[in-house]
Amino acid sequence: MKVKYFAWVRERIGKAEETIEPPADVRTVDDLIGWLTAQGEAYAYAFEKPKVIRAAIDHAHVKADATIAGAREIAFFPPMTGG
Amino acid sequence: MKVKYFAWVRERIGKAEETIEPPADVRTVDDLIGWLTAQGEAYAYAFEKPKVIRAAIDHAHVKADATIAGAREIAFFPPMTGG
Amino acid sequence: MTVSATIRIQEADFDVAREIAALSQGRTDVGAVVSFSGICRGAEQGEPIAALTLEHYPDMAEAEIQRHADDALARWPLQGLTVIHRFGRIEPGQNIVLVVTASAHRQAAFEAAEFLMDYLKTNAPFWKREESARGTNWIEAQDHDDVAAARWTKS
Amino acid sequence: MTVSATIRIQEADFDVAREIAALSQGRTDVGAVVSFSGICRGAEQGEPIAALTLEHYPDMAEAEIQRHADDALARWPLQGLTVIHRFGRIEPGQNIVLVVTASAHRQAAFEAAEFLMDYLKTNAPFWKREESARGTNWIEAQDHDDVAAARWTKS
Repeated sequence: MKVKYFAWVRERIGKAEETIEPPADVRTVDDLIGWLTAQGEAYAYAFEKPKVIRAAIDHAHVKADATIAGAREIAFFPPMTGG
Repeated sequence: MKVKYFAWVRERIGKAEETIEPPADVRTVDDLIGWLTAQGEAYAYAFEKPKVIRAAIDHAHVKADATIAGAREIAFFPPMTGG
Repeated sequence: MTVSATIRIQEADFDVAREIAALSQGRTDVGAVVSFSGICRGAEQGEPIAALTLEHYPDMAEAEIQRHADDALARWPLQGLTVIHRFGRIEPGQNIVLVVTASAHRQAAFEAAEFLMDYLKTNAPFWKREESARGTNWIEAQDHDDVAAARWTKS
Repeated sequence: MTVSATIRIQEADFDVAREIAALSQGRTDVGAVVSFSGICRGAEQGEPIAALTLEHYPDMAEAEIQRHADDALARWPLQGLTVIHRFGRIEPGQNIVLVVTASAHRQAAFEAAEFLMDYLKTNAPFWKREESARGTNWIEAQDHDDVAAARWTKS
């Protein structure tokens, strides 16, 4: 699946997007954050406060317990500051 | 004192303004409406529903029990429909 | 910095864009500009109309709008405020009234504009007469406008 | 008549007057037009800034704004709705966002504009970074914006 990062999440991880293949036991957004956190220091830094991180699956906001099954694109970002 | 009339109050009375000299026992806006009502059919028609009539003394909205002592200009009109 | 309101009561049309620009251009302290334009509709309660004619009480209209503008400036942190109300004959599609508010933040700009419009509807001494195929009629005040205006009363 | 919203996410500036005219000119069913312009201020929390840079998530921004615009059209009797959000580098005094609503009556136009601005602030995937003498910093979300957005939730 494709993962996208925005704002300081993107800056901390050092890339805007990547394709990942998490193992089958990574079922929710929360699981995915945990799995990504273990992928290296940059990820651990980006996700150091997981409660602050917002997520979207296929362009719609989702909560941390949302299932990622069937997702084509998952995005992680800080709270939005548009408008 | 000068009296001004607006909208259908003006149309019913048939004039936009006039100078009047009510007797000393005409003390409030309500008293003045009563006194004007007795000045002829046109006035009686304009003030036939006194509760609908709004009044202003010297360019400020007042209630029916406001005193008219010292007033330079009193205006009578229907509820406003600007904006 | 003291902010004063621009108030105009005029027969001529106004230019919304120019009034918005006057409150925001060339400055960097304004974060939010709200404009409200009131426009003459082509029908009143389902009946087509040819035009509205607005009668007003000039001295009092000026005083009333000034008083409410000063009230808005005291209640919200505004950086600019413009109120324009037209009188005379106005055809469908033409402008009647304009309120523009400028503030650092959006909530003050929105609330002050709504407050002023609610007061203009109920307290400013203007009266609308409509021309239609059935002749001319004075438009009646709407109870819901009084309700809208009452929500701003300090309790 | 089905009303559809005009939504644009663009780097270029917009012309408030043209967008207001697009919703009101040449028609006689619109009685109220509200515009909200969000403008880049020259200071954030007392510190002067040189510019903002807005990053966004293009596909999602389009979908999110469309969803909220459709929601506004379902909740209020609007005759027109335009939302424009810029991205990229924006200097103090320049436009960031525009919402224009048109309706027969003022309350619908005001409420729909406020609703959309509250949602854009909290839900639209845009992030502001400020440039100042101290370097660049991501602007933090404001709790009061979440409170403002929550007032529109159907209970």
